[in-house]
Amino acid sequence: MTDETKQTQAGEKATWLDNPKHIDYLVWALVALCVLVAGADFFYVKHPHFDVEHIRNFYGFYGFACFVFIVFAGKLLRKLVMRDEGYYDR
Amino acid sequence: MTPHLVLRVVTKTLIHPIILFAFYVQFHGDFGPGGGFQAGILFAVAFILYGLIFGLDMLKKVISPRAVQVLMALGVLLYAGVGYATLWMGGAYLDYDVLVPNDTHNAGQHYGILAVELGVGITVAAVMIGLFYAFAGRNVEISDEDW
Amino acid sequence: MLAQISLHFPALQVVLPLIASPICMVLRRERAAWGVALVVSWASFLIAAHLLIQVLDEGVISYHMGGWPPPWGIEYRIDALNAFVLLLVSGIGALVITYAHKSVIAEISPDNRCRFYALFLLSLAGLLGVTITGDAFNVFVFLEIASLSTYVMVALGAGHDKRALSSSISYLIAGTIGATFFIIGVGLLYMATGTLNMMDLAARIADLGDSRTLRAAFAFIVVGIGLKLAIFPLHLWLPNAYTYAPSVVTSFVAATSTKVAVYVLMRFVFTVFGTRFEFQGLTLTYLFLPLALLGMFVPSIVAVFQENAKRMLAYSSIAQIGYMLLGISFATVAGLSAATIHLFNHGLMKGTLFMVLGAVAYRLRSTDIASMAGLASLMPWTMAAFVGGGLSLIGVPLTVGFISKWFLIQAALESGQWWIAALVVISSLIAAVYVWRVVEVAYLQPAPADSQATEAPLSMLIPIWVLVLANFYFGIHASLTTNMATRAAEMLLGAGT
Amino acid sequence: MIANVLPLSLFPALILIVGGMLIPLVPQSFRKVYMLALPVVGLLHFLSYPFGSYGEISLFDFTLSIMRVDGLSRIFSAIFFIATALNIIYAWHVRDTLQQVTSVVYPGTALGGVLAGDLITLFVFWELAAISSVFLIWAGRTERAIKASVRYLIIQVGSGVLLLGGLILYAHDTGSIAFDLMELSSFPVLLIFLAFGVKSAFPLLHNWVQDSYPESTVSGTIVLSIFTTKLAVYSLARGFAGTEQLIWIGAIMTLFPIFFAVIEDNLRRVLTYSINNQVGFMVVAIGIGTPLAINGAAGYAFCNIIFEGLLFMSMGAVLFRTGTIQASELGGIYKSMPITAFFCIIGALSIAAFPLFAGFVTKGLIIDAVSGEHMIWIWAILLFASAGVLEHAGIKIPYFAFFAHDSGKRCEEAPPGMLIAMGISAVLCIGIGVYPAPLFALLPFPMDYQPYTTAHVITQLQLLLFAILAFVVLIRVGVYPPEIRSTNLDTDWFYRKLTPAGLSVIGRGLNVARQWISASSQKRLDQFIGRLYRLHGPESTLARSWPAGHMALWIAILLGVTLILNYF
Repeated sequence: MTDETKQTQAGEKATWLDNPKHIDYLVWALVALCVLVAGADFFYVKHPHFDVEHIRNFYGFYGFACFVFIVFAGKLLRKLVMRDEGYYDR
Repeated sequence: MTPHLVLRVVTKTLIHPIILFAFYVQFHGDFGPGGGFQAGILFAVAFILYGLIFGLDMLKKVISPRAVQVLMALGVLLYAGVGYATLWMGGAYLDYDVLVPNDTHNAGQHYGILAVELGVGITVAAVMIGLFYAFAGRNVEISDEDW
Repeated sequence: MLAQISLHFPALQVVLPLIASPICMVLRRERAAWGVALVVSWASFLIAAHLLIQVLDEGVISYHMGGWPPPWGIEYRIDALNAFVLLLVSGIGALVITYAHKSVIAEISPDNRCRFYALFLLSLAGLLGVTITGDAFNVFVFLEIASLSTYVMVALGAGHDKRALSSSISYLIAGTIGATFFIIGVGLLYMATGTLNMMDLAARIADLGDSRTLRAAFAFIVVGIGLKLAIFPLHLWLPNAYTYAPSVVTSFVAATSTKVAVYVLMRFVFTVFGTRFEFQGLTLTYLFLPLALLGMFVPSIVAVFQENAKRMLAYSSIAQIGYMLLGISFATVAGLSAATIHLFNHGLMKGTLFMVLGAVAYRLRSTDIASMAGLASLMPWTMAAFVGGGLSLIGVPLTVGFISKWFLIQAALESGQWWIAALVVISSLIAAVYVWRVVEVAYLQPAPADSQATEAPLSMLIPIWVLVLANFYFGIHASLTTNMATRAAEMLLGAGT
Repeated sequence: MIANVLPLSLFPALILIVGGMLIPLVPQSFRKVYMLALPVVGLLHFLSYPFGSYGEISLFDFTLSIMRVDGLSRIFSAIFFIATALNIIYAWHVRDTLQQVTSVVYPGTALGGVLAGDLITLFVFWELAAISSVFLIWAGRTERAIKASVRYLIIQVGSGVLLLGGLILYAHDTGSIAFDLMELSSFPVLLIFLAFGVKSAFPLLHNWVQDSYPESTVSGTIVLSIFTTKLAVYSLARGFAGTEQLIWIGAIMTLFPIFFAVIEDNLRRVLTYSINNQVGFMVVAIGIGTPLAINGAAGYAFCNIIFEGLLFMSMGAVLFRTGTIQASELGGIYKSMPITAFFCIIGALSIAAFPLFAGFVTKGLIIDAVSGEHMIWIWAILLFASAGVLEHAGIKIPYFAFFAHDSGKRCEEAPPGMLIAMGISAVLCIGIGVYPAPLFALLPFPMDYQPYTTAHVITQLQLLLFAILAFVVLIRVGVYPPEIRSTNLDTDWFYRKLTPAGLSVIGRGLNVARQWISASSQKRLDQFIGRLYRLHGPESTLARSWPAGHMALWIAILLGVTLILNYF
């Protein structure tokens, strides 16, 4: 996603986000935030409804897994149901 | 001048008794057989006979189509008028008794029926003559393509 | 004084238009004749409204003609059912005559115009007379007065289209056969019972019980009236008569005359022949029901394919008769209420639609569907009224059509025949198809560039919209009509006891 | 009777319906102000009603209650008014009378449905909403839009027919037309349930949403996205709260759109899948049916209308300025439309339920209601679906439209009307997220609920941040599927392809079969109509003018039949 920023039109001022390095900063900031919220699990008392919630950072792992699953399932689904754009007009 | 002399003479002599008979039937209607309807027909017969023999134009001189139309209406008005009169005088519609109140011989009934029958007679006669006009005087308005 | 006169309203209801008719005949000025007709029609309407209120308050009104008590004299007998029909007939008459003036000038030749108003009033008097009278022979007389004047009114359409003449003749032949059958039936009744007063007949028939004479009388009367109300295979006179008659005549006749015939049918089948169903049962189940169902579908489909909007609505009317007959054939309170409600409601919707077509004919000189292209942009109010009436005809909620369908479906469910309920729904969908055809042409097609049509004159638009609003008003405040109808139905079914 | 008419004439929904119909009479220069006044006056007027039933009309043996104000109908009505006003502001630049009228009348009809106190009134507005909304799709004025509008109308009216059938049978069985809690155990109630199901887009009945909504205009789609499904949600909450089947139906509803949304290229269509998914959450809550859950459903519907609307608005603005809404053609738009991008992100954060945004405080109600009932599978599904929402609505929408690779497209910022509407929505999203007390006060049932507990905030952040992390990883690794213009088959295939084509003949190639069958079914249909025409057309036996003799014959036959019936 970063290598295409060169497309920026001539004469236009590059924005902060056009710099790939800045994107990397954002990614590291996200990682840091993740570590922070995962670590927070050690510092408060839970009152869970379900046993699985006792696992440290259960929500984090579950969110990550779900997301990956959705994307891969989507790729599979695309093989099944994708037709070209004018499919219904034929 | 015109042919059918016999027919014309016979017709002229017949018309009077026909009309007289019509009057008899008309005014005897409240007691004996007869009444406005039959009398009206008889009345009209006299005119129609005249029209048949002497021609439509002559008949129109005797009684104009417009007059026929007015008579048609007049008869009905007479009939309905009697009804209104009885209403006005405090009875039910066509309650003839109120026409001559307090009469032991039901005179009201006689007058009422006479008036009403007269209305019927006039209308029936006028309608019959009107029908005769309508058929005999009919111009062919419908072109062949319309059929 | 007014109280005094109001005692005689039952007589005046009929006699007022009857006496005004010859007055119109005598008048030479067409405008004056219209004025007389206008005043008299509205007066009739007011009288009918007064009678209805009186019946609701005080129960059955019995008026003795000439002061002779029944069964010797002629009795005018007004109960919940016929007071309701009187109101419909006189109301439609008043609105149609208000609307008529311009349409008559456009469609009827000058020397016939005064005559038209005379005939119109005569026909009104006849229809009101049929409805109000409690005497079986009197029904015949008034039926003939109404029919004869209608034949001539249909023939007046010849000024515009000569086919009106042949339609009129064919209507005359059919109507006369129907009337003859009817009078044969009444004759047979008289032979068996020696009376002509309906209540008296009912009492004596109940005493006599079953007999072949009565059965024959029943058959003749039912078939005779069936022709007048255009039950499905006996409808052949109707499409031509409605199509070629002047618009005003069609609007009036379509909204009233078959309705009055339906009333007479109900009156004879239930009041006169009683509710023990010695005679009616088989006829209702094996004749009326199948004919009603056929009538709901075949003419509807025919209507879909018609090229002329007036003719299309004529076929639609036959289909609507099917609904009423269906209600009657159940012979339950629900069924008869449904028939009575639809009788009233259909008068409203068909009155609206035919009057709209009259306005269209006034501007376009044609009622061909094709000629109505783009008319919505040229005559927006007129076509909006058509849509309103059309929605009602289809049976969309908030319109009277919905109330009718609802009651019919309830009646069908109540008699345990859910498939009939389904058929009612399906047949209304066919109505949607033919209404849509007109709407599509008027709204979605472009108007021809050279079209000169403009909005209909106000004198036509106002009565049309009064009816459109009535379609919605009685669709929302349905209790007004439904209470009446239910009362009438209970009265019909309880009369024999 | 006067007493009946009076409240009817002041009925709040009629302010929108009648007021909307009068729009064409108002000159364009005053029109916007007039339009905006309608929902504002309507809302103020509505709020003046105390709880109770109004406008009782007796119809047949039943008493209709045109308007019922209670906690449940109040919150839905309030948000309907607010949404109507927002849409009017958003569409400030539109001068198309058709759209102006329908974007006021249609919300009015939906509002009428929400306020309906009985099934007949509900049905009336149900159909009116179907009919009035179709004009919005029509307003797209493309051939596709007109075709889609017909399909939409068939389905919507079909739902109405189900409702009508159900209510007639129901009234017949029970003698009641009350629109209250129903027991899903008899056929009539099942019909009503299905009618609600079609309109709230139950799984397999859902596809009309994707089929029709994106075909409307820029502002039309937004109006559409709000009212129809929410009216259905309200109806379910009113009639079927606590119906267990709904829990699973809702769970499935939250799941399946996720996968379709991932691969969909048209971003407005992605949002239509998101509607299904969001309604799924509400349906689950209704299925649970406890006061907490119903509060969750109503509150979530309230907020969803705002943030889903905000997302639709931002996508509408992009479509309006760039002329496309395909993810594959967009990207880098933030440079041209920074404010729109900002509002879109707020909408995205809200729908993903980040703390401090509207989604968080209300979705928490639903999740808590589920875990309170100890339904672990439903709970897991809803969490999964939350990750899914984040994927398609929270990330995909803003990322592919405004960021991703720069498409090189440059355009103006959205017009002021759109910006103001989006701005107000964004403020509401944050406002409710930060200070939810007023919304909670508006909920149907009183409750004591604290959305901002440590556990709530931490777990939610864990879920969302790690999901975002997954997204970043997948993008960096290059596994994330690229956006491709395509048509993705959904259940609409069944009625758009399979039904027209007829059943395929085994052994033939699908395509050959399709052509052969569609040709022959066309022929058969033509034949059928031809036969009807021969029998019923103007020159046919049934429609010809017959001489009077035939009539006489028929009379004779009928008399014969009647006599025979009578004599035997």
